[in-house]
Amino acid sequence: MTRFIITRIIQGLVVLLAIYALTFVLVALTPGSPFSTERAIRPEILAQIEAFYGYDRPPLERFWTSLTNALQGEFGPSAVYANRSVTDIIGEAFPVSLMLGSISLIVALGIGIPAGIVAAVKRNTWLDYLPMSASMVGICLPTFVLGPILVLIFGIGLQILPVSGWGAPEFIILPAATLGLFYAAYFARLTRGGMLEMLNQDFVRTAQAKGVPQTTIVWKHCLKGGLIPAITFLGPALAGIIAGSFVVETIFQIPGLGQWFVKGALNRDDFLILGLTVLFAALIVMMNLLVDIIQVALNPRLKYEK
Amino acid sequence: MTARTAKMVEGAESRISSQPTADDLEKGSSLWSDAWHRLKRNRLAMISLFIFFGIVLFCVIGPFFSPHDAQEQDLLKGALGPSAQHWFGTDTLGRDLMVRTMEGGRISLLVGLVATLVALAIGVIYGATAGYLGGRVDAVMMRIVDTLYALPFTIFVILLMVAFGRSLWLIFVAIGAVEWLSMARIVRAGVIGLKKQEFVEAAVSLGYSHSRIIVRHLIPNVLGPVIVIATLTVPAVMLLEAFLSFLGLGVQPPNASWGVLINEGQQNMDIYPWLLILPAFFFALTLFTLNFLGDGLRDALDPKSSKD
Amino acid sequence: MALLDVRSLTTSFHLRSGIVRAAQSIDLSLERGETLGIVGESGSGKSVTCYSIMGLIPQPPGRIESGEVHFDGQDLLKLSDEEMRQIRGNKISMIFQDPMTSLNPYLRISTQLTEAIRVHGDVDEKEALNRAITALEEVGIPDAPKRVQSYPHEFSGGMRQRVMIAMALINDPDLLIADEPTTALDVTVQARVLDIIKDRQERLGTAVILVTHDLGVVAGTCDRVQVMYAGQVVESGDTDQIFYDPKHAYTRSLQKAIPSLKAKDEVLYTIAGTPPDLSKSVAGCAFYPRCPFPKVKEPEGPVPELVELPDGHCLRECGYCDRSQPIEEVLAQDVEEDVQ
Amino acid sequence: MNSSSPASEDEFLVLDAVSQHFDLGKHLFSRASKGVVKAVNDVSLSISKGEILGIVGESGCGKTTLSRTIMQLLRPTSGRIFLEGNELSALSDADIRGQRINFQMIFQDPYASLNPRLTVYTTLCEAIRTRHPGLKGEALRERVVELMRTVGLNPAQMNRYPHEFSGGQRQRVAIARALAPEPKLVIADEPVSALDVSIQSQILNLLKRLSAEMELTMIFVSHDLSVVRYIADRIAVMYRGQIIELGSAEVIVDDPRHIYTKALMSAIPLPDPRSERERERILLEDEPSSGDPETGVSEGDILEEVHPGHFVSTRPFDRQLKADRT
Repeated sequence: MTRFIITRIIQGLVVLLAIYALTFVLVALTPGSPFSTERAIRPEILAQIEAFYGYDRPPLERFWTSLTNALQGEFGPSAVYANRSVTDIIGEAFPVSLMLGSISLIVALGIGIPAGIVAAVKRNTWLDYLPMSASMVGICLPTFVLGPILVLIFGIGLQILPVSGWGAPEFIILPAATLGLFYAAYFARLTRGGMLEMLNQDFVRTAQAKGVPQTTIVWKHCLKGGLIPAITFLGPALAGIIAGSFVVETIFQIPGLGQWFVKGALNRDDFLILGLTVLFAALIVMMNLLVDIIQVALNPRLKYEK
Repeated sequence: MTARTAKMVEGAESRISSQPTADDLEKGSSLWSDAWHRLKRNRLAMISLFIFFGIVLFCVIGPFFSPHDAQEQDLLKGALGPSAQHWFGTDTLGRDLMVRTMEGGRISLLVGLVATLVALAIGVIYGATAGYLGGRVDAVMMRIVDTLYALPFTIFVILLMVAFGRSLWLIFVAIGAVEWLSMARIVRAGVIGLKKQEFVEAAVSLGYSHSRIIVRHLIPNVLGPVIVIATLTVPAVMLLEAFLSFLGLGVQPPNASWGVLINEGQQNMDIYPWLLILPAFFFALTLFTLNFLGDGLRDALDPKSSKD
Repeated sequence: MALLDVRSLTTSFHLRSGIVRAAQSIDLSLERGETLGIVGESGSGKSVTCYSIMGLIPQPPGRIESGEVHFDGQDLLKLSDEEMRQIRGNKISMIFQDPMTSLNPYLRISTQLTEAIRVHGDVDEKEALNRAITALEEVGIPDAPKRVQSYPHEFSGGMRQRVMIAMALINDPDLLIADEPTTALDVTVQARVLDIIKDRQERLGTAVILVTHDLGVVAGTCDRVQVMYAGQVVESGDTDQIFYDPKHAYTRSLQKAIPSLKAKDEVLYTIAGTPPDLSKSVAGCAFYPRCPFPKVKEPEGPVPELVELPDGHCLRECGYCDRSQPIEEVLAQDVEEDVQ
Repeated sequence: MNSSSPASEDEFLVLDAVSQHFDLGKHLFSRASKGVVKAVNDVSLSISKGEILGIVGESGCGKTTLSRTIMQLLRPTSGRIFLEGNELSALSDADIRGQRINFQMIFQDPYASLNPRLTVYTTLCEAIRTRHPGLKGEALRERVVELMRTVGLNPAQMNRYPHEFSGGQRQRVAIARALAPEPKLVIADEPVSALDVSIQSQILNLLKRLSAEMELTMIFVSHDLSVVRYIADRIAVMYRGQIIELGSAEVIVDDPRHIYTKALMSAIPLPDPRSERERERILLEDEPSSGDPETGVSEGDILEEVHPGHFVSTRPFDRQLKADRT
């Protein structure tokens, strides 16, 4: 088990390194430099600026410098927002995004998993049809559709929640709902599928034959196995919530990492893109590691093999 | 019907159509025609199929019958609500929203179709190779897929769009290159399952060539799940395209996709809500019908795997 | 009074493709300590009968249409779900065909065994565990105090079936229903498992219903036998009656159609055709289309009642064929005859 | 002691010290081998033309692996296989393909052994053309009709798909497909164990009749000794990848010599209550449960001929007689 975790951590680090390199290459391949797009600047000044940011060195050397800096937590200056280092920006915006992301994930799990369990246990009743129809609607309403609609209803129509901004608790409700509900729909469907598969297993019949009450069958016999599909989806869900935050932070004007990433991408802010990509990738890799560990812990058969 | 009930009535079920009836040559019913019959009985899936075709016709043929042009601007008529002349109203530049929704739909559907085909081609070839060769090759190939699965792909698509410019072709390829992963997994699982089936071994024992085994015995049997996953990939692809376009990283003006329209609509939704609601409605409806159709196809093509 | 007395139990499955009448008007009775064998092919309704008694028919699509199941003076079909739950695993237990899937792979054997005790009695964890260990020892699992903490996948198929038996008998039930308990096992393992069931039964005085398709298993273990075909009981009697004096055309044909180690003559007879489709109603006699005896008249009307002969032998006596000839003379010896 | 190999070179089918070992791979870190499963270990046999050889054994004894090895679906790890003097094990994969029409297999599961997307007619046509590539039109059709009649199927149903048939009928289709290339050797791997008892006898009699009429040589693999005894001329008993006893069907059943064969025999339930009550059971100790896959029956001298044609393994047997009750 420890060996398994160590192997996975090493694998994760290799993946992160690869992502860093790939992002670096993609950014370097982009024609021009971050500074050429703006107003006409005299060539010698441009060269000065480029030298300041290290753009006159050979690519391999630049990669090495940026990598060693990154390992020390220093992602370099923002090329577009002068006087701000990428690390500053992350330090400022990350708590905002972390708050939004974790509340969204809690919304997704807190609604999706119970709904999926209920739907599976009460299969073919209205307690199944209702949440499943809702989740089908949810899957067809991605963040950039759901967000504006929620704003239209609660912000502009009913005027009970703020349309945009950040700071007080009421600001977080609409964005977190926008981000979370879409994934709640996914978790509900996955949980229902997983639980149904468990409930159809022969060992459930054995438990019934023993006289075990239905609630115990659900909680004790089926939950562990039934949650596996949902847990496996945690990694992709986190990746999705990060991507979704780009949209949600734009819609609701939230000063989080997502907005910075979009600005960076649109303005070719190389260091910012690189830093944020690596941060996002690290979060996802960590989540996948956690998922792997939970899976092994839940399934005695895997535990036995590892 | 649950798996357990199936087991209990198994003898009876399998015999239902087994009684010899007439002496003259009987017509068999293939699994495909059986699946089609099952699909026809699924009301939700059939309604979805009709609505989807309706939307496709609306978008593809619609613009030819409209008196308006998607690019034709008239600032004086900027952002009028739905009227007899402009059924969907006009946008802030005075363009007819109905034609724009149709043409946006063309692009969204085109992206959905082409990127799915790209994903299908990569996924089927990759998955079939891994599954058919098996052993170490398979282990390595699937490890790669697992690793890729764990990557923040949307971010890479964004980076690709930034690095190589925002052309429609790049959207096809970039999205296709992301969405092939689940396809590859499903095809591989299908091929491996089939390889263990005795009828494939029987084909080997009869000395059939590799190509014959692949073409006649493997592909037709793995086609069902591939059709299902392809149907479900189309909405996923459309979602990703709309997402990019919404962020301004996808389809570029003067072209529009539903994602672009939703973005434009959302900017002025407090004043001109129809600009958001109408394109969003068509977009969501399309995803809806495709998802229901995919579920229906899964139940029809593989009745045993159906979840309820 | 009999421990179990089932009267005209009818169970069907309402499927989209039609109503499958899986068990039709089943009668059976069982005394304390007795072993009853239910023999039949797949789809004959033998498992459905047991699941109906246990109240484990998934409803829908299953439905118990009519009948009574008197167990120890109560009609089980009239009990509430909660009352039925208290009987299951306590008064009536069941073991299943596939030991590989019947145990929960996510839970330790100890959890699964102690659970069986604790849902039916106020027993503390420690005592329950001790009883679980004893139960494992009684079915011959070596090193039980240690093995009780294992997960099911650490046991072989035969060992898992022993665990299932231990679990089923842990509350000392009055009735054990064993649904094809050895079908998935190798013959040498099967012999051991059957021995264990017999041994436990003798010591605890449990009545057993043994469901199987294997006439050999029945011959060695059962006091009485009930033969089922197409959802109906066609014949029942004590084991010697069924084996040495079979009366129904199906029982007689079946015995000639199974190869035996002891049979010296080299002839294996065949029963033409396939069992009927249970979603179609049958007139007269379900076995009629395959019956090897000369047909006397067309079957019509309801299926004849099961009639008890003076010696306790029960039979669904029909007059559609002439059964005066010995079975050997009428049975097909070759396959071609069943084609047209 | 008359010790000789039961294989002789001039027979129809000869297995000479055939083994099939599966490597379990290596550990990730230590690179140490996880072990080798000796599914078939050093099996020598010969079968004469027109004979039916039964192979019995319990699950995991290697009987299915052996039949797949003879079929060249798995190439043997070591040893040689001759069919009519032609060394199959030495042929390249491509050459084997040309030879496959001479040996065919009937599989266990009639629900999985037919391609669900092809009609019976298409399935049989494909198989017939392996022997007669030029055959088409009416002649091909006639051959299909003939084959279907031979196995007791109604030719009017040739355009049906497998799922429209019952299990027994499907097994008949599978038999017809195996016969279509006019093979000399047919290997039937548990062909009746997935079928209901009343259908089993139909298929057993069909196979027996076909082998007599067509002078087929057949290897009949089953876990059920009663079934094998009914159909086979000779029986080989397999245990842990090796043949431990070989002889005529009567001799194996009536006068088994190996302790394992005796135990196997005594465990088979007889459909006869009186003899069931009287018989004594030979019980063996349980197999070592979590055994190292490498421990098979230990190597040693092979088979000893106790009577003409009756061979018994002389290798030490690793399971003890169970002491307690009979």
